[in-house]
Amino acid sequence: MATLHLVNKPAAWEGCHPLLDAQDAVLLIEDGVYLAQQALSGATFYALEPDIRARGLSQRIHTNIRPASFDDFVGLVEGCQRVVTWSA
Amino acid sequence: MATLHLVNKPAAWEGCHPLLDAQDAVLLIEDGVYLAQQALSGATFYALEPDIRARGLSQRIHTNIRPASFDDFVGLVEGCQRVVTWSA
Amino acid sequence: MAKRILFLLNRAPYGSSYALEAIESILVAGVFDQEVSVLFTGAGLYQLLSEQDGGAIGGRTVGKMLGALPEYGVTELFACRPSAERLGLTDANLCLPVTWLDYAEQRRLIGRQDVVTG
Amino acid sequence: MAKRILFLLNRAPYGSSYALEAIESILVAGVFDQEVSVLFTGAGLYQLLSEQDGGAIGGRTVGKMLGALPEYGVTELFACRPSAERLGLTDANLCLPVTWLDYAEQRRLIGRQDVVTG
Amino acid sequence: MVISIAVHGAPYASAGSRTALRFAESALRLGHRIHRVFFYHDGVLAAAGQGVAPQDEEDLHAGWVRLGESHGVELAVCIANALKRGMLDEAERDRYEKDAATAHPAFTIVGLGQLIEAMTAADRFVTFAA
Amino acid sequence: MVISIAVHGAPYASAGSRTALRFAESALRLGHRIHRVFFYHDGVLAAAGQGVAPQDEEDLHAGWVRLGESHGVELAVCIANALKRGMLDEAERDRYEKDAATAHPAFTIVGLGQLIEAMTAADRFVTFAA
Repeated sequence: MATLHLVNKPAAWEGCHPLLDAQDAVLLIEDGVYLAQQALSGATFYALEPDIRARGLSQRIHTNIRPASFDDFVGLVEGCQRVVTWSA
Repeated sequence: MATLHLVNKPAAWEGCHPLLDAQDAVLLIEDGVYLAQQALSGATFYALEPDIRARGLSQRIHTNIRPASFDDFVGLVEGCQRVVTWSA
Repeated sequence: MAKRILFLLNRAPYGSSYALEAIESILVAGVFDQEVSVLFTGAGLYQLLSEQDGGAIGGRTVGKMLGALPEYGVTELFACRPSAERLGLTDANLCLPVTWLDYAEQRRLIGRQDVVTG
Repeated sequence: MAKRILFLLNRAPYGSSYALEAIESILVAGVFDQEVSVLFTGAGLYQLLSEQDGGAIGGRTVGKMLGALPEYGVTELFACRPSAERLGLTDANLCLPVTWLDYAEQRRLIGRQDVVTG
Repeated sequence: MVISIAVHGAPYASAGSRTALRFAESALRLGHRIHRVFFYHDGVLAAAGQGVAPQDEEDLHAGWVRLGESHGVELAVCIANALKRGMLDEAERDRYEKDAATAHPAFTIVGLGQLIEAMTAADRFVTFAA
Repeated sequence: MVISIAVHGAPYASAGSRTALRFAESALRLGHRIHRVFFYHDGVLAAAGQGVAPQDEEDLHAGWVRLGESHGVELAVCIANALKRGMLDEAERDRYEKDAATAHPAFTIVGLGQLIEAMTAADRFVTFAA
């Protein structure tokens, strides 16, 4: 993984999407997990599991997006070269 | 004027626009004044003058949008039946 | 003299405390015998999603708080149909029954109010 | 060991203090002899509009603060060309010279960094 | 005209607190009455009495205090929103056994009933969003 | 791995402060080191020592204090952003002749140089936006 992108609200996707590299990962957090209801493309996608559960989205997550725990989040940070945070 | 709509950021326009009545007024304030760079339709439009000047937009305001002072803002509130505030 | 007060809720429930705090003010408006109605629109519709669990992130559950509205005398719950279509939400996804309004009906609802706030 | 640090600025200048406070941190990064670059994108491009006057709302002028960047050793100023086209902005509207980047160039810029922040 | 105002955003993080203050000043100058300014959500942070404004920026907190003290405008802070954000007057400081009152005495800490009363007692209710 | 963290949003108004705290706790549990948590913008409000958390919500401030006191993590608050928002430690209280220190002593008030040092001294710098 080259860059890990954090997306914390749906409006942040517009800025993030054009700058994704195929080797990047995107972690949807907080209100960003609403984006996980649709197929997303351009990178590997994860969504923070506690944020999914809080919002009642467990049954609505698209199959191309993997749920991630906070431990997974730490692993993604370790596995990347840098973290880019997107917010609107 | 029936309703005065306050719009304080561009993203709030999406929610406001479909609910405008022809007799309504819209006052663009704060970052909402960036919307005044284009023609807007559906109501009578004003934009708060100090917010325009701060942002360097004086030469970029569309002719169908009238600059308003804070005194004008008070007059708009007096002239309407209710104020609806839009934010994203 | 009771006033007609509309609360316009357009924010998602957990990204900030706005939704939760707005609901607290609606409950109080109900207690104070005003003619209260609520309009859920845009991302505010997510406040109505069933199976929410605020405990997963250490807080209260917004959908459950909304469930208390009728006990507080707030029974006029409206929701924006075009927003729901955009978000892919139907009655079956919601934890509370709402009355769906198109844009013209929402304009009339606003036109009847003394106060509109968020 | 100097690090390559990219500040990604995507917020309009006066709706909140974010832009102003972010610029304060960039100035300090310049003083600390890091390899600093700045990328203006989305509504962040409005920070570069000429003829700003923060005094009109009782505050500092963001465009003027950005003008101090070169004195602090921050000379790598990039801006997103597609954003500018969407907002109808060209060099003639800006108070500082910037290097325009398309999306592929921005991806390469990010790929060279040790740290990216806002 | 009698006006009530709600302020939802924090000073600095939101422009709304300043816009609301300017609006209130204009309304008073034009002869209207401000029944109450109700600070809600992060708006309660306008009461922070320990703030030190930057020299080259307007002191918004001082502006609100002036509005309260010179014009007799009621500055009402929502108690629930204030407590969790660390805004306490002397009574709440004593009740919760904290070290210090953090809200300036020009602001009064009140229950949510005062928000509803602010709506019913005024001709217009204007919300300044975050 | 050595991690530095920036927190930009206020507790309550933003979910970012809680997400950052959970992330930091996981990182420590997994054996990583947190070099510094730097609170910037409204993030500085996490230091508010007078806050009274609602009974049915997690006390986020207490969580940060625990991270600082039990795990020795440096909780650094940007001085410029803190002063204007009324977050003062005892030294700043004395300097500005205010009534009270408002920041909990688990937090240290520092200059912006510490933000840059947080970036250069860590393997990863993670920003939690508002």
